[in-house]
Amino acid sequence: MNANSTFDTIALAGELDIARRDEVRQALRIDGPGSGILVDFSEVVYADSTVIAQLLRFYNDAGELKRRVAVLIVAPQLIRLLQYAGLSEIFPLFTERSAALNYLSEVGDKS
Amino acid sequence: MNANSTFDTIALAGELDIARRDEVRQALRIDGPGSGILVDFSEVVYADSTVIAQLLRFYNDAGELKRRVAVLIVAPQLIRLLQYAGLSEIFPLFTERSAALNYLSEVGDKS
Amino acid sequence: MASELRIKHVATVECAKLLRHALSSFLNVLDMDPTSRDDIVTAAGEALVNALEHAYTGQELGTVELYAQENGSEGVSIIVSDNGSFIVRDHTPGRGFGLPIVHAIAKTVSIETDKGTRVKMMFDAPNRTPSVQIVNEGDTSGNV
Amino acid sequence: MASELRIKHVATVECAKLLRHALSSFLNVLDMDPTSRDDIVTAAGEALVNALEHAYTGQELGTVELYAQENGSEGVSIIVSDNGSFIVRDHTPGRGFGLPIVHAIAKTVSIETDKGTRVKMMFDAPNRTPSVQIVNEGDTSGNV
Ligand SMILES: Nc1ncnc2c1ncn2[C@@H]1O[C@H](COP(=O)(O)OP(=O)(O)O)[C@@H](O)[C@H]1O
Ligand SMILES: Nc1ncnc2c1ncn2[C@@H]1O[C@H](COP(=O)(O)OP(=O)(O)O)[C@@H](O)[C@H]1O
Repeated sequence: MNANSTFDTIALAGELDIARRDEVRQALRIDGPGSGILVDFSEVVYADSTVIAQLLRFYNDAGELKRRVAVLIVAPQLIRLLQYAGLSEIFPLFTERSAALNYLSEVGDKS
Repeated sequence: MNANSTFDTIALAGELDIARRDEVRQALRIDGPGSGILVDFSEVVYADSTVIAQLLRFYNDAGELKRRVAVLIVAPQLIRLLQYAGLSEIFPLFTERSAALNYLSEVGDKS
Repeated sequence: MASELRIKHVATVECAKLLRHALSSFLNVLDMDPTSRDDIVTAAGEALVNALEHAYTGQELGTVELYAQENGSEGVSIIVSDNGSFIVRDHTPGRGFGLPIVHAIAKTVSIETDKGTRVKMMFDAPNRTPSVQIVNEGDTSGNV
Repeated sequence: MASELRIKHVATVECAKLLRHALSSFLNVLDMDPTSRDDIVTAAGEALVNALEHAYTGQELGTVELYAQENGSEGVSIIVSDNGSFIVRDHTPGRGFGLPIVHAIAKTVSIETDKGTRVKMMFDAPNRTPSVQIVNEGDTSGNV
């Protein structure tokens, strides 16, 4: 892991479903250019497709601002959900924090 | 709390039901005379009547050996179970550890 | 149609916990207050223990069925049934807490013992969780 | 008779979690392996989200019903139904993941939209939990 790397972290936990859509939308917001972003879903145990939609929008917003995003997911349900949605190849998904942080520190897209 | 008091502790946790009857029987066993005994059920979240039967037998065995017993219970389900069984007046039940320990240190039934 | 839950399982002691959890999660959807929910689970749990402990004594292990139904203002009814044999037994000291607990909790209890044992329990209509919740209902003064 | 679960609830977004938990605990009694159980809950969860999100758009909030049935070797069937109106919609980018996820998981899916929407999903017979369990099924090498 690169000790010099700086990044923002967005962490959510528990069951991310339609009842928490506003909270997820608030959390997955990008204000402007900046460092890479770790979306830390390591404590998420369930998610539905309303979260996928938010994540996809967030990932596109970050891309436009040239901010790198790494998504850390651990729960098998969440991993499979993204596979079933055909998105596991699109997001930079990581099941280990160190790999996610390595990825964020790899390239100098930071401002 | 009396710092001089010595007592044995028997602690069980989780859901104490018929599937764990042998384990409960093993735990609630008295080998001979000795100090007071704290039956620590503070981590028990459910119990059925098979546990009540064991507890009653244990309490009687302890009484014959003149060993004082304090039962610490916290879960509302367990408190109500003993009430429904008509036993909440029979056992020395405590919902706070300090009260249970005070009770155990009150009398010198220790060998 | 009313909300209902019906599960049949081989009468192993391990199934009691799974059946209680299924019942508890079912009752949770009915917005019942936690005390009523836990009491119903306790009563059903005792009927289950009896089916697992007594029904198939000295015979091949059969099944136990848990049925739960909610019907709005009519309340909740639970039926625990097995295909074993009801055992008529003299009272032994330190035994016989199960059915008294069921009676203490349920509004009405009926037990049929013609083919196996069928315990039907009725409970009052669930009190919807009040907006101001009593969080700690236990006696916190120490001794109960 | 087969094991079954039927719950009706006002179609609020808060009920999704309670209904998923009730379904998950129900499936747990069937000794299903955790992956199959979670997949079924995921598929049912998507059908529920649709009922909560779309069915009563621009009309008074109605109810959603979850029905689950296990029939031994025939497997598990789930029906999620509402009394709202199915909305035919052009595909919007970043939307429309729900039904594809349902199709990816279920063996068969049928959707009736005459009175409200009724999504029926069939899943393979539950694999009883094997004695040797695969604990970690994820890719532990880091990147998925
Ligand atoms: N499902 C059942 N099958 C057979 N016998 C039963 C069943 N339920 C109850 N009984 C009989 O009724 C008696 C009283 O039951 P209960 O009050 O629950 O106390 P306990 O199970 O501790 O004996 C049991 O001992 C048993 O003889
Ligand atoms: N229960 C329902 N009631 C009304 N419309 C529905 C229902 N289920 C699905 N639909 C319609 O089908 C469309 C596709 O659903 P889906 O694939 O789950 O994606 P999404 O919900 O993200 O749009 C929805 O946008 C909606 O128009």
